[in-house]
Amino acid sequence: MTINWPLEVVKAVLAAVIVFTFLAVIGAMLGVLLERKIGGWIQSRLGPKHVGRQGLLQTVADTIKLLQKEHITPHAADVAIFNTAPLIVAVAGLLDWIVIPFAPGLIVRDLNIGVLFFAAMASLTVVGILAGGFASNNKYALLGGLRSASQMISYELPLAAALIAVAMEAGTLSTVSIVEAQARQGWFVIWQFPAFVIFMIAATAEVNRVPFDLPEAESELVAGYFSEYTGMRFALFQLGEYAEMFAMAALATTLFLGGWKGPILPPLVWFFIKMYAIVFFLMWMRWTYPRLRLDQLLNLSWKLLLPAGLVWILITGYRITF
Amino acid sequence: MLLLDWLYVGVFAVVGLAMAALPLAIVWALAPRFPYPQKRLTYESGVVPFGQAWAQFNVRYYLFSLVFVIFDVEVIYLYPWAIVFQALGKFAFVEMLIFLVILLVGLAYAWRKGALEWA
Amino acid sequence: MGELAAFIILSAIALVSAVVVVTSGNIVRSALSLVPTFLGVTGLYILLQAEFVAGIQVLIYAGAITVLILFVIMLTEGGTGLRVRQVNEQVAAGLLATVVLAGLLIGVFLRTDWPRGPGALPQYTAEAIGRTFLTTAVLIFEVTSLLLLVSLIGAIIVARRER
Amino acid sequence: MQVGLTHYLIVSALLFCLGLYAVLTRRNAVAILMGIELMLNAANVNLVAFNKYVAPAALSGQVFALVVITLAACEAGVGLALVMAAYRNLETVHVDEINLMKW
Repeated sequence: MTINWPLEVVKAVLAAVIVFTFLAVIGAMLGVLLERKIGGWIQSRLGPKHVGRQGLLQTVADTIKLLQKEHITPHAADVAIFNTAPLIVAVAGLLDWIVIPFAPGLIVRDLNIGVLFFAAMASLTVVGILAGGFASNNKYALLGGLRSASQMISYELPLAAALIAVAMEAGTLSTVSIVEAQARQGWFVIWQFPAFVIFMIAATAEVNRVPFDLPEAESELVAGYFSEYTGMRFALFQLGEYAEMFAMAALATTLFLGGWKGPILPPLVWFFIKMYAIVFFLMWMRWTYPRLRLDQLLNLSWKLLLPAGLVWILITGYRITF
Repeated sequence: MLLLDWLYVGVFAVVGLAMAALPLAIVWALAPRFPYPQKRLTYESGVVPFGQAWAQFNVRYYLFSLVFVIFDVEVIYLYPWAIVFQALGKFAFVEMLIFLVILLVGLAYAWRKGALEWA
Repeated sequence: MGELAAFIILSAIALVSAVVVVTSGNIVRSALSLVPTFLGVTGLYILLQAEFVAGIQVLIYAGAITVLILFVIMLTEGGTGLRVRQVNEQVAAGLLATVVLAGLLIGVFLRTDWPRGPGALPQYTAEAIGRTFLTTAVLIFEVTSLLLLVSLIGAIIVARRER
Repeated sequence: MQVGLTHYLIVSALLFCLGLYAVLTRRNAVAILMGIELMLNAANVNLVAFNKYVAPAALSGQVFALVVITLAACEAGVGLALVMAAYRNLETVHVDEINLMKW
């Protein structure tokens, strides 16, 4: 079979534009709105209410506002790195989505090393955050960046352990094959429940959300690594963060909740129901739990989750081999 | 097929960069720009900033990133093992058992020596 | 045709950012330029059909080693080293040695006619690598874990503050 | 024109020489380690390229590339630990100032 390369390039560009727009609109803009509405609901207040019907257009208005905002570059900053850092975070968040299967055939590319690819792209975010925190030349930003980076690298390992446990169960790294395997063996949330728990905790920490939002603790560190960022550059960090959060939810759906599989409703609908259920869960946690201290946070990862993950890999291996 | 897969990855990276840079360009063209020294001052909770932020930090950060790198490398051996060990039977399991036990010894050592302690 | 274009672009990314790495007077910019260098090399691995190695390259080099280097820069000199001379007195000699070595290597490569072995690369490299590690290369595999253990212990002993 | 083994070898030779240049001329120990990482990367490109063009049936080249990546990580860990120790005791990371052993 010969491949029509120019056609494929055009298709790839289109796919990238669609996924990126999808992330910006369905992910970040709707995500922020949901976050505020759910927060209001949980705390018995109204949340945004004035722009559009029931405040539905609030984030659209916010985006327009951010687009008009002045970009302030602190005079002490390292300008080149300062401008590049938000781009790295946003693009790393986008690349995660290449391996997410929305429905049969509806995946950008089913890479052979799908799960590994996801982990690799997620690990790139750390570089962007560290660069942004450093380039601001602000004490809060740098401290926030360092804290964020040490938290993210600490939780990458339990996350990888959970991914490996799933890969062992399915015998493959490709996300589509993992979904197919769950159709045969049942959802992995049952057989791999410890891995699911580890994955959810590590994913929450990996995207810096409460109760692991220490790096951007407003009351202690102003806003963490993006303290000095204004306007759209700030929005790009937010976009990257929301893209990453939704990607984690989508990956959890794919790996543990059977992906697009489900009765009656079309596959795409099932996928979004499951994904938004996990997103809702993450937001629920945000408005429920207080923040952890840095030492508690690192202890949880290194002394509990990582050994537990490795032991769980051995248990799974034993169960499958014998 | 492999090159086709990764063509998409490359295109995604390029288009993603372009689309992320686009709003920055819009802002550059549209948004007002009135820089003056006070505005461009580093934010330091209302106090006049002193010195540089680029000072030294706790050595703990290094120890954590060191242990992370070592275990991240360990993980790369688990990926290929995870997808073939079913086909290779007991032998493969025992090999990985040895591998993991050696590394758990390392984790225990780091724990004991306080490399995983923050305070 | 497309392959050649991809090869040229990826090599250019890798080499240009490697030049920034070795010449920039700002050590943080050097360290951050490592990322495009590693990603360019990753692209070369893809062209060579080493998909798994490419994934590992991003995970380890771009995601872990760069972060470690950035941490150490911030813990030692940080941005305060901006006004410090970054090169020693042997720039001229170093440049000469480098150019001579590059010329020699390229000359050798252009003159040699490499033999071509039989067979083809496996389609699914991650699986094949796993098989190799668990069968023929099993000694390397186990020794690697010892190596990791030893370097972990050594680095902790060296870096820890004595009490 | 097809991309052949020689192309990859030339790119990796250039990368190797850039790394060597950093090792020869940099004062900062961290920059020297970055140069070494570049050289190891160049070696890896060679290994993977030879794997594809010279011995495609066996995967030894790619397996060795993985081992080299492991070595690079260990080298970075131990090397940077030495840099940290030197900085703590001598307050410099410049290798030409670390000359206590010199009489």
